Amino acid sequence: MKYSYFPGCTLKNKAQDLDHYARISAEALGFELEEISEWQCCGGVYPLGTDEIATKLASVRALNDAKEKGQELVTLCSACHHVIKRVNDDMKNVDDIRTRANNYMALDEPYEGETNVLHYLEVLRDIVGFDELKKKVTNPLKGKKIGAYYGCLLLRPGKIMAFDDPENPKILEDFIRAIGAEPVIYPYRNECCGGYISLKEEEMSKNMCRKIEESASGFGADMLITACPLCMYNLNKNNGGNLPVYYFTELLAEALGLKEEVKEQ
Amino acid sequence: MKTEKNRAELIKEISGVNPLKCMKCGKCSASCPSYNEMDIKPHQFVSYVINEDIESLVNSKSLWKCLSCFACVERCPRDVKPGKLIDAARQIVVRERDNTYLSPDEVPELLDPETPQQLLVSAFRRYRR
Amino acid sequence: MSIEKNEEFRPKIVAFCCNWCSYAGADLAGSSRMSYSADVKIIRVPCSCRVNPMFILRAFERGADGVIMCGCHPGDCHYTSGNFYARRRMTLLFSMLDYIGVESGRTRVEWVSAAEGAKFSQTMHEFVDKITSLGKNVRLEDLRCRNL
Amino acid sequence: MQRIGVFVCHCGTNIAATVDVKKVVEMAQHEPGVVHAEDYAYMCSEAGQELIHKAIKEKKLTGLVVCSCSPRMHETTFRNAAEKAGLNPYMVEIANIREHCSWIHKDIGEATEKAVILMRAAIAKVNLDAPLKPGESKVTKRALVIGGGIAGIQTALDIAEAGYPVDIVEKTPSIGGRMSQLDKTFPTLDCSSCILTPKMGEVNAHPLINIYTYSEVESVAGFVGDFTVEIRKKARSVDMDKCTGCGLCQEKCPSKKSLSEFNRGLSTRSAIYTPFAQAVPNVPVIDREACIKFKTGKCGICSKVCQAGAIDYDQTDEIVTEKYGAIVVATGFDMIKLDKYDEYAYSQSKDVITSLELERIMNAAGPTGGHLERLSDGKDPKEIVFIQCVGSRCADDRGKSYCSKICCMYTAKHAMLIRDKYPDTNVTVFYIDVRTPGKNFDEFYRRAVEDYGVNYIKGQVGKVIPQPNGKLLVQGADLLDSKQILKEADMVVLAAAIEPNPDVRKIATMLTASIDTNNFLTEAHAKLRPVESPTAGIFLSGVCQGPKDIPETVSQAGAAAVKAIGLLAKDKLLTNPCTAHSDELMCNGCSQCANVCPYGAITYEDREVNDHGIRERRRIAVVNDALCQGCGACTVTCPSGAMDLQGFSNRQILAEVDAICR
Amino acid sequence: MQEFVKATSQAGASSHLATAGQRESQTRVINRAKELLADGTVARVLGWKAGDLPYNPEPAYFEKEEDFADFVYNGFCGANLSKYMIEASKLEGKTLVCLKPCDTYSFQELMKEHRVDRDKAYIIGVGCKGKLDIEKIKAMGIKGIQSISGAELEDEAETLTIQTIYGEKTCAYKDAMLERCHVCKGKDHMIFDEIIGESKETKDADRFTEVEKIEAMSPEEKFAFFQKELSKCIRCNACRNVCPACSCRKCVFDSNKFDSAQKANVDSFEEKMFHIIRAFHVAGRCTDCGECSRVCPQGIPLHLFNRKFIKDIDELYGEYQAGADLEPRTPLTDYRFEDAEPGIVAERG
Repeated sequence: MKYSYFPGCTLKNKAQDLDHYARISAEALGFELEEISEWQCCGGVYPLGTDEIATKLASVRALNDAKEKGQELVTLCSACHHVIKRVNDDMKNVDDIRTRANNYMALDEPYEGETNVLHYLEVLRDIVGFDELKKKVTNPLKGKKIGAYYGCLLLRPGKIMAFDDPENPKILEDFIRAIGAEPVIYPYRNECCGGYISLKEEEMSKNMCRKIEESASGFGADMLITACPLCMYNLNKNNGGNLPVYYFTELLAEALGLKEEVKEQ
Repeated sequence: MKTEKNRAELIKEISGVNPLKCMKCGKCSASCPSYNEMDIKPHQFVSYVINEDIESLVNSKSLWKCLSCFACVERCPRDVKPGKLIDAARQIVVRERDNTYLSPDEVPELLDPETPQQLLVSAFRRYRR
Repeated sequence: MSIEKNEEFRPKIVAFCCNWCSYAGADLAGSSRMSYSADVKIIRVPCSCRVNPMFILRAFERGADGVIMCGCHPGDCHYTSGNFYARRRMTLLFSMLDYIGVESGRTRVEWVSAAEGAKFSQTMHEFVDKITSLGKNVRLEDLRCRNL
Repeated sequence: MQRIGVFVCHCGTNIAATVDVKKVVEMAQHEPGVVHAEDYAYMCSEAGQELIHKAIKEKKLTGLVVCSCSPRMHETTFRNAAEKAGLNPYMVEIANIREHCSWIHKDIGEATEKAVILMRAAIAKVNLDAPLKPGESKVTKRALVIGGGIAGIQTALDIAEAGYPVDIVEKTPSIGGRMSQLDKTFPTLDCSSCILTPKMGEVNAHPLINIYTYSEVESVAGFVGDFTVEIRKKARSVDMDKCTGCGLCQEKCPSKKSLSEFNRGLSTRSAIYTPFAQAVPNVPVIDREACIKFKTGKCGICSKVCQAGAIDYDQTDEIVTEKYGAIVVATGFDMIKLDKYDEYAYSQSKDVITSLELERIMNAAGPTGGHLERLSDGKDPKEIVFIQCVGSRCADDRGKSYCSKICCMYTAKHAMLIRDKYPDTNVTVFYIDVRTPGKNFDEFYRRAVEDYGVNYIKGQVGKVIPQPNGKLLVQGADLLDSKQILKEADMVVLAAAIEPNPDVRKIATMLTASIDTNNFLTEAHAKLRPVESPTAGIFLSGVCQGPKDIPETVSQAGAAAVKAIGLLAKDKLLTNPCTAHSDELMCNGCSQCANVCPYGAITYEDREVNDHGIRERRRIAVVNDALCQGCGACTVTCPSGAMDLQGFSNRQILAEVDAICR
Repeated sequence: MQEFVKATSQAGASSHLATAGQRESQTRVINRAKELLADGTVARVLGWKAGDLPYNPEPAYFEKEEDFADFVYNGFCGANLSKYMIEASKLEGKTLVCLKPCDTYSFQELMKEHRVDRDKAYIIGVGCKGKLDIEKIKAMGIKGIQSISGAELEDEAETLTIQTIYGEKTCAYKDAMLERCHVCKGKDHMIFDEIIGESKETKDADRFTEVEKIEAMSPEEKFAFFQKELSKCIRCNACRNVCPACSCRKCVFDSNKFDSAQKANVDSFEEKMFHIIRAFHVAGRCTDCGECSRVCPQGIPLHLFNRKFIKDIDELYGEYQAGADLEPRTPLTDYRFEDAEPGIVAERG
């Protein structure tokens, strides 16, 4: 199975390893990520204004590229996923945005939300299947107690993201079980880490991250995983020191016994 | 003309929100992780728009404290979603004025070696036109 | 050569309304003072399924410019299923009229409940606007029937 | 040719301010058949009706057109007036020049022109009117009540007291409904079962009341006065006549792991069970899903211990067919599922419960023996938080758009009872509005605040956060103090919205009773006929019509009973004469009309006809006047036009079309 | 020219053999009919008898042995006999009726509507290889026709040989076929007591092509098209009289119940209303037997109305073939909650 793949800015720069882990794991699990040619940055945040068109076009381009290839579009970074999924929803359901965006794009055939957008985790859950994943794990992360940190962007707004129960999600916990570790459920896993606010309001973000980490360690977690590079940055930066934060693809590669391979590259 | 009425209408248009649907339950303020940092609280945004006091809104601290975490959007029982109103007010500021909340000059000192691109990109989107 | 007087076009519009929902919805529009054009004249029928295609063609024959039928929402019919039959009949009839070249905008079906006075008024507004923009029905009127 | 009188009503200024009534009268004079036309300030008044009476007599009128308000308002008034003057009431047509004209138009010229056209259409119709005579149908003097909660119980008792036999159909093994699950009732705080149990006993003992528990309505046919209902008596596996209710079977039953429905899943019960101690009838049922005998074939302990020999594993469902004149729906409510509200951690913590669960916990016969405790660890809660409006008043599809009405009061009750019994437990209520309209209701709520020190905070809760130490952190807003509050609680109680019993949609479909988007049954008139369904012979009792507390439910139950009694007291009913009829000379006998008739009113018979001298046997459609409701579906299906509808005939409607398009 | 003559003479030779075939098929029907008459199984036979011209056989009853001298069954026997069974059902005893595959749909539809009595019918399913349209032959410039061969049931020849006063002419069988045979429903009889003769599937076109062509026109073009066609209508009622579905004892257009009793046509609307209602009344019941178009003396393609309804019904409510079964509900006496709204007409554009 071949998917169009939108890696996003951070995973192509600061966090290249995380992208490599994702690709090499995908290969091992029997699917291929074909990077979209000439993709542009999604913008990091979804433009909420109903009259914002230009800022949505990068997503539309990626979506249309996948459509033309007849592929589904896979994202890895939570922020990219959030933006692209919501823009796609607009293109499907909001007449005004669809019309105006298509006017800008002047495509041969208008884009009307045909592409299916999947997060990497959704591919693991719905296509590969966590049971299958479990079978392929060669290096189970036994004994590790992992807190899943979801953040905001994957889950909300629940109706559009349709990713998991926005108030009581379980996909990352299922993932953690599949790679042989023990999930720790704690209530702050879907609270905000501060996001972009950490640039100018360091204190705010610090407070938020502290709450998350206290809650997770309180329930017995000895590490966190996340699907968002920015969350990972914020949590790491504001870490009291004893709760490491990993990107989920790194643990995935480790469980599949592929981590060293990437490091060697 | 930039009357308060026009600006209130503009906020409603950009956000797509009908503030009259609000029943003042306060679930937004109860959910907001930035609540304590805000001078105008999330549930109050609605009445500022209804009362057409946009000037106070655009000068509020709250504008720059909203995280766009969508907790209020997810939980609002009345389909009002104050987070969208806040963003629309922010749009009015960054579209109307030159003085945006983040200038490129101040960026270097905010950076550290680990800063992900995503952080800059997102902040620029929210703080500038 | 035109024998039409050069005055503002006022369409003739016949509205068939079922007694239980739409006629009551029109009553509610009235008691809520939600105005719509006086060009609309309502005929009360017990159910939308009482509307015979003959009635609609007859209206056009006699010079109506538009015909609209209103009934209870599907599933809410006072007679449980009348509007379902009406829906199929009207769909086929309208399709046929469209097929022989009568503008599809001249016919319409709208489901209006007894509580939807606003919807009734809004629908009539839209329909009158539509018919006004289409102009006089010259394709179906039987000229012999004029000024009877 | 008819002799038609036209009467134009001013309706004070309601019509006359926008329609030139004199002009309408003048135009009427020129219409074919019109021999009399006049206007009057209020046609519906005594004096107005007197004018009609006089004109009918003096001018020998054969038809009337009244230009006035909607026929839905006064058609009956004018028909009665005509009848009093000796004119067939179906020779009256109304031109609706108020709701459809004067009230919606401003321009006098335009409104007058339209009024004239509407009048012409009515005249054209009355010209083709024929006198109609209503038929008669019988009334079966027996009522059916669907649902055995307090609403159904009260309705049944009231009807039976008036001397008519009543059957109650209840889905669960016992009557009693939601009220039997409650601990205390507001605003008097009397014990729910203390006031309900005697009523249950009374129903059980009443010679005119027959109770079908563990039964459901299977099908409904017929119409007002003459319904035929099939009732499915589900296999109880226990012989009702033999069982003595000793309870030994339940005690000895080895399968005890099923969740108790009565205790909202907070305790377990045996596979053979009565839902609660005071159940009526006091006869257990076997839950075949849970029963070891049914699952494996081995066991049969209950049968061995039963000295009465009442256990019958071979029992099957039984269908009972009964005739009824009236049907009362009293299907009640349940709480909504909370799976879409997990910000309140209902599925994540055992100490987050619904109000109905709290009722069971507070109840002496409940899962904790009436001791208030945390379900997670059995400890006494010291801080309890109540959250109001969970799923009520929602604009999105997570919850319900309406106010559930009872939550404010029962929460005040709970808060008060807890503070009374456990004075060192603090109670906080997060509310949006406190709604207490009702006798002694606000006083009750104030007592909770003033006498019992319940802490009411105006603001909703955003999230309930389970803590590692087992406590619950409640993050809410205090809108009056402009604070975000973080409160540590031991227990959180959610006032979940109530919704009509989900089965009601199925029942409404069988009854052809209308139902709204929230699944509440619609009343015939929101203000003036609140306990009747628009479908004749169907009455509404209790929460199936809309949220209600117990006193309201009981009074509505009584009102529904009175309406049912009013129907049962009649010996016969007049039927709507506007029915379909087929012309035997034109009917093809093709059966298409029967296919679309929703009432099964059309049958066929082979009949000798004389078609212009040709005598032959033909298959002819015959309409049963008592069954026909006059929708007209058959008339359009009939290709030859043999089928026509009295009062709305093809020629009449065409005449109206012609008059309008003229 | 030389070649042409040669070709025609060859065709003429083979047509001679075919005449024997025709006799054989026709003879089998006749023999069987006589047998059934003789043993009292049937009281009469409904078939076709030769007309005054080689190409205009007409429906007829045969009650006696000698009547069969005129009995024919060949490519010109297009007439659908099922409607005659309405009256035949009222007569004493059984009637033997010859039905082609497509006619059996009409018969079943009439059964469904209780218009014909199955017990009063003995159905011989006659074979069919496509029926001929004399108008098409004439349109090829073939005039003064004296006899035609190749039109017989069992003949596999693809060519018709026509003796005219101007000499022998030929044309391909296919080119002379009725429009409806190009969109044949199939060679199977839906209902029969016995079958005599082979049938051939002749479908080589899609029946909705013409409808789609019209649907694609602008409103003005559509209006002009139907105006042109329908203005030819002389309201002779041939279409109504021949239609097996149009079998009302009294047609609405003759009835005072709708104030619609026939008037002379002055305006084009009259025809439109007539033809729309005619098609509407048979919508969901029309088997697309094509008789209306076949008998129209003005050559109006009346099937275009019926096919439009059939196409809409197929698209909106699921594929439906009237007369294919005996289920009592037709598309217009049935519904589903999720049916399309009438607004779909405007949306489709």
